[in-house]
Amino acid sequence: MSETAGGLRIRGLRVAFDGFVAVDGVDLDVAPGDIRFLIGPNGAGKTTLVDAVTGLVKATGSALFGEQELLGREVHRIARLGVGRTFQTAALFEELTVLQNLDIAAGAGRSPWTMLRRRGAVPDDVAYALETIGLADRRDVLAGTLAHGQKQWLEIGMLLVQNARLLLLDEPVAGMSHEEREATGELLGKVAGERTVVVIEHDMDFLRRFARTVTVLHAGKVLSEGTVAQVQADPKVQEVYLGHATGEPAAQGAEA
Amino acid sequence: MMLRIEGVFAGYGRSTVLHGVDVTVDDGTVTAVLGHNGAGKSTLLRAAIGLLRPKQGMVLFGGEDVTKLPPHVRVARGMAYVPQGQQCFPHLTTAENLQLVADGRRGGRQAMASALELFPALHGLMRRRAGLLSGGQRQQLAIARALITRPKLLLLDEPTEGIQPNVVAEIEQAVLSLAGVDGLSVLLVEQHLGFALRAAHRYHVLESGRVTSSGAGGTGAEPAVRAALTV
Amino acid sequence: MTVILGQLFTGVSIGAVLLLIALGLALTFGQMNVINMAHGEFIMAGAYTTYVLQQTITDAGLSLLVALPIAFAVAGAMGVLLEWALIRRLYTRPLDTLLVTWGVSLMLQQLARDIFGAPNVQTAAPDILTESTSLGADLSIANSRLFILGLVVLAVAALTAALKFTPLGRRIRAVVQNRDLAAVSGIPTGRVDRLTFFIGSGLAGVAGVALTLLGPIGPTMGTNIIIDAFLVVVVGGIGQLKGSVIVAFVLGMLQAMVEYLTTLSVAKVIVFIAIVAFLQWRPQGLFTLRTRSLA
Amino acid sequence: MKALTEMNPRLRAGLGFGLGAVVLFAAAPALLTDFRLSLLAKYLCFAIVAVGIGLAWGRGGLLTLGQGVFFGLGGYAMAMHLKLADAGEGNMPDFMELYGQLDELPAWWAPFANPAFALAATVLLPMLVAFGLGSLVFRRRVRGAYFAILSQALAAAMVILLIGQQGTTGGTNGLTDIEGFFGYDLDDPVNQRMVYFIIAGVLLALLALTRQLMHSRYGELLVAVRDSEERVRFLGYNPANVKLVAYVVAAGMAGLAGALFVPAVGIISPALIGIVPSIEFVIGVAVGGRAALLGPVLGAVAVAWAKTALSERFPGTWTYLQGAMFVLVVAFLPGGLASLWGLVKRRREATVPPTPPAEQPVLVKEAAA
Amino acid sequence: GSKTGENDSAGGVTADTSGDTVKVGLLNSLSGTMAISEVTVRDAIMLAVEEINAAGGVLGKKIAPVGEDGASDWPTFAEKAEKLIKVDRVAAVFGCWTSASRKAVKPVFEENKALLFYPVQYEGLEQSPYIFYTGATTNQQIVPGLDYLKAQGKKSVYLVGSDYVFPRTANKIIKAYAEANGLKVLGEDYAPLGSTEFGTIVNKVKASKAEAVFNTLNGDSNVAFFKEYKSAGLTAASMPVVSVSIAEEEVKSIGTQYLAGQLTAWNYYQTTSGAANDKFVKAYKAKFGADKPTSDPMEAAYVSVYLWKAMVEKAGSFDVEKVKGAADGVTFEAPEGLVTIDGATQHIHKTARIGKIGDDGLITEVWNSGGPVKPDPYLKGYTWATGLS
Ligand SMILES: Nc1ncnc2c1ncn2[C@@H]1O[C@H](COP(=O)(O)OP(=O)(O)OP(=O)(O)O)[C@@H](O)[C@H]1O
Ligand SMILES: Nc1ncnc2c1ncn2[C@@H]1O[C@H](COP(=O)(O)OP(=O)(O)OP(=O)(O)O)[C@@H](O)[C@H]1O
Ligand SMILES: NC(N)=O
Ligand SMILES: [Mg+2]
Ligand SMILES: [Mg+2]
Repeated sequence: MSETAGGLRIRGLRVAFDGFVAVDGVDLDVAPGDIRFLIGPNGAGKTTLVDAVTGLVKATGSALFGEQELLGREVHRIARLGVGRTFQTAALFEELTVLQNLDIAAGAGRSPWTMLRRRGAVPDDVAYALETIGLADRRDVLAGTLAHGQKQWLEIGMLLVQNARLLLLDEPVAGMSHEEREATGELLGKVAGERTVVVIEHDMDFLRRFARTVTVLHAGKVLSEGTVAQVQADPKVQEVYLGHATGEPAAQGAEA
Repeated sequence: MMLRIEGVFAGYGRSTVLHGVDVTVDDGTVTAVLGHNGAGKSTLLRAAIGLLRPKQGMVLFGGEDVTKLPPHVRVARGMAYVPQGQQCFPHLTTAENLQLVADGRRGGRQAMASALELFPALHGLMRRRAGLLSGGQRQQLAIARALITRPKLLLLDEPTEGIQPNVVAEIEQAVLSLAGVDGLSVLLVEQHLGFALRAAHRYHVLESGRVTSSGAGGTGAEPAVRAALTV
Repeated sequence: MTVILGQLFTGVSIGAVLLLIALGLALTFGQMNVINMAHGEFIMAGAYTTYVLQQTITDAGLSLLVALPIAFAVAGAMGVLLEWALIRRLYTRPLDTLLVTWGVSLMLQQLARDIFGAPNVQTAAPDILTESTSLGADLSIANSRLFILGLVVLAVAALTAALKFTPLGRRIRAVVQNRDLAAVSGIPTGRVDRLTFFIGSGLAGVAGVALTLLGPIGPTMGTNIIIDAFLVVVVGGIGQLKGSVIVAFVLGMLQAMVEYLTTLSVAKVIVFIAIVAFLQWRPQGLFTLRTRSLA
Repeated sequence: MKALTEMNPRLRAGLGFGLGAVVLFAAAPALLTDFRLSLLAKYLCFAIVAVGIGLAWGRGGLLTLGQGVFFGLGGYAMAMHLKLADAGEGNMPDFMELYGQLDELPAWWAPFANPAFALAATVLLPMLVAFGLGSLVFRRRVRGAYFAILSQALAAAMVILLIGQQGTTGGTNGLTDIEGFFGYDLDDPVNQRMVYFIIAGVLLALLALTRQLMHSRYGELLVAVRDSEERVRFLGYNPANVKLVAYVVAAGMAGLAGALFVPAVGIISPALIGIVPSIEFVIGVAVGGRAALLGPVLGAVAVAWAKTALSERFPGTWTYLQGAMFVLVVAFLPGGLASLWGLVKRRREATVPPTPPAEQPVLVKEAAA
Repeated sequence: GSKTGENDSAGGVTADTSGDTVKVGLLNSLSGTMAISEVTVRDAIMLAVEEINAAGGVLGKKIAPVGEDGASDWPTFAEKAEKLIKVDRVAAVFGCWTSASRKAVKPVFEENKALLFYPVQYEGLEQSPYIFYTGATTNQQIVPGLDYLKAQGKKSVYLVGSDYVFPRTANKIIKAYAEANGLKVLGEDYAPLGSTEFGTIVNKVKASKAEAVFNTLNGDSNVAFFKEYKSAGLTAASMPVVSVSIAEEEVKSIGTQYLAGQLTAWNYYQTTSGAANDKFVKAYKAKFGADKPTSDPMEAAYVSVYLWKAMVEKAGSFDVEKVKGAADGVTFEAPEGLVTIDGATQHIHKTARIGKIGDDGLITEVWNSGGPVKPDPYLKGYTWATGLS
């Protein structure tokens, strides 16, 4: 595995379900090391776009990660190319402990021989991730018994140890408190650079703090793209997404 | 007193999550429950609706002890609940998800129509199966479903999670107006302090299953709440 | 040519029997995820109901007609009892229902043996149902088979309508898909479970009445065909009534055709291979409902 | 006892194996008559099957209702060799001449005359079949109830196939009247004991192997696949392969068990590999405790022993008791007999003044099937 | 049981006859698919045991029956046989129905030098030194059945049977017979034991236009077969069926509306005349109910207990070898008529009978062999049968 971050280059991506077109010819370039935020109304096609890139749904067009075409490959092969994702509703191994969840995430490349032996010490990257996500003291607790927010943290932790170089995060801070969002955002800042990060989020406050570039999706198409300021000022974006609330933009504004 | 939770201990299996929680919701008011991840907020709502039997303590609804009643009876009496995590009946269509609740209810059809008014985005999705909706669409469906029962008390667990900003604003408006006009009482769990405090008449901060501070709502309460949350 | 037509009808009628047995499973297994191995013994209960009724109502035709609703009620009641005593504790671990109901089925077989004796019992069929309708030269089809075909068509129509268009149908489906959410949506989940199980088991009772026209009535009559019926539901797509309908007839037809060319054993093995091959193509059965969840 | 629970797990496991060895190799042969010891040998064969099911089902969530097939493959492979050896060089087994009217040995029988081939086949043949079926089925994501019903149908199909080929497989009779075991006369009680010791030894060895697998990283991954197959895929694993390993290992164990069953009991027949025995294997595992290492062994022996004991004492009504046992244990004791120990311990703890509950370890959620 | 006693297997286990009773084993399926037939056999054995005890027992000892359930599972039969021999140390075992179960227990009896009395008609081609066969072998049932068809002028048959050793072997014999006797076999089909779907097989039978059907189906399958047969418009007049495994009990459960006029081949019917049978039928109905019919396997089982008693008394000992030694020529005035043990084959001389099923469900004899037929399990006396064994 080379350690250089690749960029993501999507061309003409199209996903249709029984006649309903959820993603309708999207072109998207994310530069290596960028933190790209993907926003847009509910049902705009954001999650579907990530699903397509990670092999969960069939799509046409092209999605290149570095030199590699992702479309048409099996899910686990895409993951092995260094593409990691989280889910809008947490998906963990509920009957395994926090530590075991992380250890598994770290291990897709392990040799059969290693697999057949028991884990000795806690691997360094796992220990580091445990600290980072603040679950070090709960490492032997079953993941199924974590609170909603804690599960999201664990998912991010799994991406870290998975050594993914393209991170696709679907609403990673949903359900988190303000402080935890801050911490998560800072974490994202740290891991970007050697990794490319795409974040789907509705929390505009969070977006303002941590986005480098923003793409707005609407009805399966790219509606707008640019810096945070450019996008926020775009009347089309205000129309379909932000709302015309004068002053602070709706709920999230209060926390700024 | 719409809802009164008294000295409730509750948890899962052998572990106890709530340690003697007292929370009340007055008629026609909004009470917010705030707290960190894992504090036990969702557990509290599950105990209130009856998905979780308290190990100790009581739940009173409209002055009556409902602690031992199953959830559907509590719903029949006027409670409604929107769980966390955009839950739906995945293989039923959007319309069926709503119709299910309207079935056999007097004025069900009309209640369905007025709940839909709040979420116009759902109109175009009525024939799609709910399991195929986007996260935000599902969340809107979940709130609409709860409103169809025309509840006296609404238990909302992070209702704005995953919803686009302009719709969040609408939900906020709706909660405020329903509480104001229709006399609906609301127990609201919310991470967005702004929304929560603007809507709430009272708030409680929950920490490790215990109420550590309470007070009157309103944006003015924010510094006190922040202080309570960071300790 | 007449042979081929005869075999076609044999295929259809094998399919009808399969479907009649699978119909109850389509509810209890297809909708509720309960792998009820005692379903065969509910069929047996329906058959014995017919037998018991004939002790008092000696007119074969009348007793058969009376047996249909009564067997429905008897088997349904047994189902409700099973649901109430055991199954409701097992909704969180559906595969365990298979093991528990297996134990129940052993006990019910022994019970039948103790009540009615180990040997098979006999019921009389009305003469018209033991005869056949001639369709020209050498082709004739059994009236009993036609009767069962009619019964199946009726049952399927009624069940489809009930599931698709009535509040009860919505409730049944909702409870399986998300039990907690159903409860907090005001649905009495326990009652819906029991009612669903009542109908599903009751259909087994009806199948039992029909089977008295075709085969033995004895303590082990339920065990032979039950696996085939589960296969029908699985291959049709769990939760998909129309899938079960199509698959029952296709499997019946395949069985009849292959058996004609080879032997019963070879036909069964070939049908099995066809099923594995089919699931390669459609792993979740003929009709599937996808969701976006990862579960 | 408290000390035991706090002991280093490896030491505890070592002690456990020591204890098991003493029971199987010293206590049982000393206390039991030859007849009862031969029954125990049979139960231990079932226990070997159960260890594999514990891995595939208890850990991997693969409810395999067709283990009889693999048991049968191993059993037939062994029995074919022993029948050929009994018949002697160049002769055909008795039943073939009688019912098959064959003039010469069918080609697919011939290699089993070679002891090395036959021995290897007892394990490799079931593994191969499991590999073939598993690759097809797991890759296409057939799982849960689908897999359970399909594996059950496999058992039914295999039985029909065997029964239909009476001339070459012995049909419903199966292969009976096996007299020798690699030159040892099976009528001799001393040799029967030897067979028992071999079976007990194999069981202990497989338990050690399985324990290693369960505690390895692979073991954790297997549980992960059981919980959320799709999620594992997104981490870069192919869950089909993970399941396949458990399925193939379980098949190998069942094959070995079938092979050892033949000298222990002297017969292999379709009645031993169909739907009923296959379900009984699984029920044994459920009764003992599917997720624990020793649960399946205890359960398999307990269920088989109960069947013998109950049917001897109550020949007319024993099926009630057997059915009731299945129902009660599976419905009301989901962790199986192995969880009784935990329940007792908990009860005792409950009488101790409660420590602040927040600090208590969170209880393991019931193993979902 | 004591350990030394149980372990003494090399020279065979000696029966425990130390007390004032002698134990015998009853090995039948009380559960599973075969219970349907085997329970009636157990009842008949119990009747004989009670009668013998009431009359003073055997050699002054009362018979104490020990029952075990074979559970329709052949390996279980083997386990239970071993238990009866080694733990209970019974003097003889009565039971088994299917040939498969007999094949499973055969080595157990041979290894332990213990006695089994097997009461069901079977396919022949077998002779174990430790088994007495009290049901018909092929030349006492199947061959007479074929002779009868031939005498009726039938030129072609269709063979339908259950898929196991008895029907397959029987059909092999039938085909050999047919070839030598100008009878055409137009088809041969098997259904697994317990199978109840006969649509296709009946279609094939019908399409073959055979003049008769020879039916070796066992158990439940018969019910489904005959219901289908009638539905297809086939009758005893147009295409008669000769069955060798349906007796009065099965007739009762299939229903006379499906069976009237069809033929069976047996050695005994409830209607067989004679004082011995009147007494047997009366005793049986008194004990088990007036609606319970007696049948050939039940009668053979009942007879086997009396034959064993006679052998023991002739030998003056329960010792297996002595009992065997005394067997030849032992006779019994059985319900089916006089039976005699043939010591060489350990089968018995039996009268062959063809019966027709009446509207009342009873079977009436339409032909008999005129006297007991000497058992010939390997069909050595038939030239067409050379090469079969
Ligand atoms: N399998 C499917 N079949 C049919 N329609 C689907 C399917 N999957 C998604 N859709 C539809 O595609 C559209 C896009 O969904 P998607 O989940 O990508 O939205 P999103 O942008 O992630 O929204 P949110 O912000 O609410 O999560 C939605 O209207 C959804 O209902
Ligand atoms: N099903 C469960 N089984 C066992 N423990 C659970 C279960 N659900 C929650 N818990 C535990 O209960 C505690 C409180 O969880 P709860 O979901 O009530 O928190 P919360 O305050 O709603 O958090 P969040 O803001 O993340 O939603 C957590 O520590 C969690 O680990
Ligand atoms: N011998 C028989 N009928 O199996
Ligand atoms: Mg989304
Ligand atoms: Mg929560």
